Amino acid sequence: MTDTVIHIALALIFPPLLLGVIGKTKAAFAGRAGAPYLQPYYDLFKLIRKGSVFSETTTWVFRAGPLVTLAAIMAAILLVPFGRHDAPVSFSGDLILFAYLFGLARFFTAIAALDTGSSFEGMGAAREVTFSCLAEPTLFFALITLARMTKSLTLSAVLTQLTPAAWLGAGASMLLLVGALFITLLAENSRIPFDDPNTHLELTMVHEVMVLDHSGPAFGVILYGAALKLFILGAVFVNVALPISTGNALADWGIFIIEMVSLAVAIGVVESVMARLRLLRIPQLLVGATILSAFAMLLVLR
Amino acid sequence: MDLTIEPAALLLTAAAVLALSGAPWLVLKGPVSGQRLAAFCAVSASLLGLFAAAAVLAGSPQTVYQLGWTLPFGHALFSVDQLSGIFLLPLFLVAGTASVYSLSYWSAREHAGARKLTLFLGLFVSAMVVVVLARNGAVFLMAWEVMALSGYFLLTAGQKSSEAQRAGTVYLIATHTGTMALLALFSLLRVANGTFDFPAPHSLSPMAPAATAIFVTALIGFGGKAGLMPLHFWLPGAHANAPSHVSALMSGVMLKMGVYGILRTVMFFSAVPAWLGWLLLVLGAWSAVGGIALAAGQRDVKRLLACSSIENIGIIFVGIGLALVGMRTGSPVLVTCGLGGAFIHIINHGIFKPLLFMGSGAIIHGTGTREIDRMGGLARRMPVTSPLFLVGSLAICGLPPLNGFVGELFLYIGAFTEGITSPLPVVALAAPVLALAGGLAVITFVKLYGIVFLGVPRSDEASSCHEAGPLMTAPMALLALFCIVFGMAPPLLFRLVTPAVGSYGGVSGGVLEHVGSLVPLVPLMAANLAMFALVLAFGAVYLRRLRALPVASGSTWGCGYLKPTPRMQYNGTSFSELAVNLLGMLVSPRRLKPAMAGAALPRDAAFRYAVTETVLDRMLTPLFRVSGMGFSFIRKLQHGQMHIYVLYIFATLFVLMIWTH
Amino acid sequence: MLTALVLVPLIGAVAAWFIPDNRLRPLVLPVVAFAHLALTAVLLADTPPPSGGGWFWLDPLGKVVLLCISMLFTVCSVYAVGYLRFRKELSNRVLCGGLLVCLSAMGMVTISQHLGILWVALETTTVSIAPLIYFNHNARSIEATWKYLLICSVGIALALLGLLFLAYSTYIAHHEATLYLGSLISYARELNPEWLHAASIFLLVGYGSKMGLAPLHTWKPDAYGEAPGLVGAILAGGLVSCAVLSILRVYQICLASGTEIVFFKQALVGMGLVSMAFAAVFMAHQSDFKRMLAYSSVEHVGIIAIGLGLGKGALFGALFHLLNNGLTKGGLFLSSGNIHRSYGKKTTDVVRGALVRIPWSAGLFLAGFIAITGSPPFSPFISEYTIISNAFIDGRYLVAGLFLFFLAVVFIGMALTVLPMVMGEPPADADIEPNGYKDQVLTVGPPLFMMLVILALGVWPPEFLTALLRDGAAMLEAAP
Amino acid sequence: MSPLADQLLVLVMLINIVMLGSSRLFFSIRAVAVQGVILGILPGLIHPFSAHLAGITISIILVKGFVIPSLLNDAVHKAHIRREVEPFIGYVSTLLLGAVSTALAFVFAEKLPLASEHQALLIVPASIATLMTGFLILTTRRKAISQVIGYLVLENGIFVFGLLLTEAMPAMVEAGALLDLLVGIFVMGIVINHISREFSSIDTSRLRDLREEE
Repeated sequence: MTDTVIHIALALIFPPLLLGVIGKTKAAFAGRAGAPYLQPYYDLFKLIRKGSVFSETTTWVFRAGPLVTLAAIMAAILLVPFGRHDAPVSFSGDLILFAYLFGLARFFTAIAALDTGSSFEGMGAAREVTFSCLAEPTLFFALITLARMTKSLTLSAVLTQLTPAAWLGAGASMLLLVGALFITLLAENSRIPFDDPNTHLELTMVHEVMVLDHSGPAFGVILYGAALKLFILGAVFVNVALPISTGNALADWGIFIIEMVSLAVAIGVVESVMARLRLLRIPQLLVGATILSAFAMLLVLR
Repeated sequence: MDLTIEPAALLLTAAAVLALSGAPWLVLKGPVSGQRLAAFCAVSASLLGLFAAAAVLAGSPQTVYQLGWTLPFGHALFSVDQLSGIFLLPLFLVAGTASVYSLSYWSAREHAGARKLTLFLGLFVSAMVVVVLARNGAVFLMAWEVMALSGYFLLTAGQKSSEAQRAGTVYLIATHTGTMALLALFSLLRVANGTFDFPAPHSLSPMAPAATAIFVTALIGFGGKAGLMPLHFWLPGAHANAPSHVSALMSGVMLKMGVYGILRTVMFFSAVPAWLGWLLLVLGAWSAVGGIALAAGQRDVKRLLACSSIENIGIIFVGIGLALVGMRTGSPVLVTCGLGGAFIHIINHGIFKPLLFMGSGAIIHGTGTREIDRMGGLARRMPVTSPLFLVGSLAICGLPPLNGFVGELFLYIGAFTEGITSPLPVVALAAPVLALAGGLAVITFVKLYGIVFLGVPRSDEASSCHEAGPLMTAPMALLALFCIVFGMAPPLLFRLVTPAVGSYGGVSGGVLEHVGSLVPLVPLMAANLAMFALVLAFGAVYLRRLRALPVASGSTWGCGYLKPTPRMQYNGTSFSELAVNLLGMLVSPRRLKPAMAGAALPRDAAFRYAVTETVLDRMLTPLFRVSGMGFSFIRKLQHGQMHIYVLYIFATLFVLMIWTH
Repeated sequence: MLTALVLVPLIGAVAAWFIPDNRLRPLVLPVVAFAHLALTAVLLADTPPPSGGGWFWLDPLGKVVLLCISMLFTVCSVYAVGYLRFRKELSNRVLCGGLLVCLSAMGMVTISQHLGILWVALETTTVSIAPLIYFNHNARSIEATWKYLLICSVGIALALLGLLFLAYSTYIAHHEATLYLGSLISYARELNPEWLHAASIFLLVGYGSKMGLAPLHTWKPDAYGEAPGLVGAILAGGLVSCAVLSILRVYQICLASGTEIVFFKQALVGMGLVSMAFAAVFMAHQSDFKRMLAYSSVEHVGIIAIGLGLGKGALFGALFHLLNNGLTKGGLFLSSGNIHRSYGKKTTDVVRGALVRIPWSAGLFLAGFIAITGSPPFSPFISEYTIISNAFIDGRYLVAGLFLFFLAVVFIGMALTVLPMVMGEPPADADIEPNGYKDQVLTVGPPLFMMLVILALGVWPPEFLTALLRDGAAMLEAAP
Repeated sequence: MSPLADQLLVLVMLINIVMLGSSRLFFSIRAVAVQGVILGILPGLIHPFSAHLAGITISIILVKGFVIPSLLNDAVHKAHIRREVEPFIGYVSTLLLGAVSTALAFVFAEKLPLASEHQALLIVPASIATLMTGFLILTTRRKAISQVIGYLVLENGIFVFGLLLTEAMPAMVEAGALLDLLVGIFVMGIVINHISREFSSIDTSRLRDLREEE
């Protein structure tokens, strides 16, 4: 019970902080003071209280988009285990539902973007759906591999039953898997090298350009949803990458939070040291990730 | 309900009523009355049929009916089992809705050919009913051919455009060539069985010499009808050019007849060879990815939907392939998941694809064009059709909380369990393939819905379009309702197919229970409801915020550009261009470059971007051309010189003499 | 009774010859035809005993052919009345006379049990049809007539030589030489094999050229293409059936001989397949729809030959197909005649969208196309499928495979010609020189009736017919 | 009796050769007529006398010797044409072919299983040779008339064979055969007239409109 409460509370409150951490890290690299850690929260509260501007071309789809997206992501939250604690909701086959919930979210973000009739947002939507379509097989290869490792069909089991032993046992395939997952993580959350969240040239954007026209609370919802998504996928990643578990529940929560923060730092580092890829290179990288995960699967099967 | 009802009898009655539904109009003078009457007959027959089919699935007795006939092909046997029931459900659902839809979409006032169309529509549907009921090769063939031919007339009746005619010809040739394979198939079955009557289930041995030939001919004949790659070449043209409610029937039901045929053929055998399962799996996967890739690149609403039918057929065959492999390797779970997924998807695709085709019909009816890139902003002008179409699009992408997801879920679970348990789970590779297809489906249908309904109109047709009448929207609404209900309450679907899976796959109740526990149907229902509640809650909150806060409205942010025009929007072609290029090897896209004609100032030129239908454009058409040349060489024999003709006679004499000495 | 079958049409012919009025003369045709039909019905009901010293008798094989001929001719005669109204410019004396003489000769073929008489009757049909092909009196028709006449005469001459061989083989066997079918069958085992073999070859080639088996079919497209639709119908339905009957007689003898039949069947299957192949090749890209029908006729005699060659169960199919082919071809030729009338051309570059211009005829033509390509629910499907399935049962997979393959190719070729003709956009009326043709009861009714019969036979063949066909098949099944 | 019959048969074969060599139509027609007359006489020499036989002899002589030739003559007159110019195959080669085929006929006839009483006679070789000649004429000549003549020679060959069993064929069959032949030739004559009217020639190599294009 307590775990559930912690789980949900953590999932709802913690995510924006990751963005703050990433920002700080990048600032540090740039030798700037940077915005405070809690800046994302300020932004959100600001947006919630701001008025909205709607383009005449838009319909109810534009307004519904962010909400459905958020709902889908929140549903996903309930399925993912944090730390070594089972997810509040967990049933056989939930990992497929998990994957498809993001599909739903994507669908609505994309049509909301198209609703504005702006060429840029259409462009963004096209890129978003195409790239994540390429990321899809990677995710499933990874899921099968993990499922086979843990002999289970529930996300909780798959992600919590991994132990450091897995690293000793099937180190190579774990390595490939983690690599593939990290790439997917960056791609899905449109971070550098796939997309630059705070560039100002719309032509180069992917995710950001889709939400150009959203404003006020709706925009807040979108930012919040993006943070949640980063958090969830991050959680999946760290559960696979660092399957460390002390028997103690609270300690595990602590470890988890530390892991997440360090992940955020890692992302920040990557964003500071790497440049954004050329648009045409992105598919190649994604396909590469797919191949990695496929190899991982083969190694496990062997 | 009365437990002593005879479903077969009811179904035969329904078939008869449907067959005759169009007839009265041939004599009735009035432009409307006949069509109304036909629709009424169709709807009542459909209700009857649905009732009967439900009774069958509920496990009511399977009596065998024998009609007396004088043909030398054994006995005219009819019966219905749960396998038939699975196919009858969507059949009658679509038949009823389509006939109502046609009242307004193809009304006698606007279309001269309406009489013919109505007549053949009735024949078409009832022929399909008979196909499913037939238990004798000859009866099956006759019904099959009637179905194929009336399909051709539905496709071409009252359509003068050469494109439609070409599509019709390709369709007719394809289906008739397939029928040749079926003639062989049923002859072989007779050789194996001794009579034209269908063999008893699992009575034939796969080791029999003819068995392989039987499977191959079945694959050619039925696979071609189902639109399984690479025999799909007739499909896009046919579905795109038929009247929309006909496309709905063709895609939603007729394709499934091919699936039915293969399932039925397999059922005759005590076991299936390993290669068949694998082959179906591979072909299914190929069709799934290839079909949706083809769809992604289309510029014509109905062509796009047609190609996505190939994808869905592919998904169904992946399920069947899984099941057959499962039967071979003796893993009942795989069998159940495969069959369950296939059956559920058969029903689902029979609901949302007709919904989409009828939607496209409404669009065409409203705008008068089929080109995606000429549309836009229809959501404002078609407030009813637009959400219904959205439901269909979500369902066909297999996204929760709609019914499309349920079938795919079964397939995933099957692949995953295999991936966990079996020593060498090649089958598990189906999962990533399905995932890829799903991703492409999202691209395709975001494009379709987004470009057609959202944004600003790209042409006068689009801006001057009008909403369809209630007679068209009501059937769509019904289908959409089914999508939502089945999506929200997945256990319902599983309950529908369970008996069929059990009887067909020979799976014990225990295994069914087990799979029921493996596949998260109840949790899914919960999750769907939860999500629904969340959306409602957010909606409420958001609306309150909006009321509380100032809301302005302006033009779309053009990134500093102040005079955006509709033509500056991303259009369908540009939306899918990125993906289509990535899938170049599947669809070999062609750039039709603008010709820079003219003097110093080139005149305005058009840039087109089209995908190739490889089989038809790159293989068959050239083949025909070459064979035509070869023939014309032989035709010189008929040169008109009579003395040489006399020489032929003596040559023949001579040859016959030589032949025997 | 039997003699009436021959005499009635002859009397009609004489009458037609002496009726001066061009408008009244055609009426003789239906009168005689219906009398003939009635006579046929009676003869089928209760068959009179052999007459003329056993030379004339109506056995089941004869009955099948007679039925086909009589029905076909009746329908054509009604059509002729309507058709000749549009051809007032030409005298139809020769046409009517020729048709009736031909009818009487065909009747003779069906009842004669003496191969000599059979030969004479067959030659008579050949000669009597020749002037009819020339009905249109233009260069093309004269050419067609000439080719038809000479090639068929050569063929029939070879057949005569074959008959002489046959007679000589009996002579060698120290019986008095005879051509009486009954005694030939009873002596068959003692006949000298070499001469019998030679005879069977010559008869096959001779009658085969009349029947139109490839490569002896060369006259067919020309004659069918240039003759009026109605004559084409008689040629394709009637004369072909008579030729097939003659072949069947030879078949009986070979069967009785026990040894010869093996070769004869092989030869039939071989030539049948060759015919189908020829037809398939020549139907592709065929721009002249009457010639296309001619090749389709080649295809179908091929099918019949294959059916006969396969023997056993396929025989039923072959005999049934004889009937179906006759009737369906009748419907096709009559409706194609209407289309030809209405457009004044018979090439597909002009003939397009007929369904708009003359809905009934075009619809019938389309239905005929569907029927002749062996699609249910029309009766050709029944016969063809019987043949195919029996080919499989006998393990003749290669034959069956080729058969199906050729069927498919033929369908493709025919579809590519017929569908644009019937469907699609009609040409502007400016492209067609005006002519008075309109669909009317007398020109559309007959083919319509024909198609209805085909449909009925395909769904519910009457008991007596199937019984008749079975008896016929039994005669070809095993040596007595 | 048989020696005379044999000499006549040799004569028949000579006529074949002559016909292959001649280009003048009238000459060929007369030759055919002579051949017909001989065919009429032959049965009388081979078989014992009978009414039936007499009937046949007379009718054959009438039809083949007089009626048909006169028909052909009329046709030739109407068509204003005297000789067969440039046949598809030259006269010399046709002659050679004719000689070869005659020789072959003798060889072939040796092989055939004949009834003992027929072994000696030349009937079979003669008939085969005549048959071949008719065929050669049919396939090498251009003019319609020549083709009819070829057809006649063919028929003659068959009749020669018929000599083996004249009593086998009942009178009415023979009569019917003759009648058909007569009518056939008659119709052909008419057709030839029409041809010469339509094409202002009876050169059948002009009859090439009816064929498959390309």
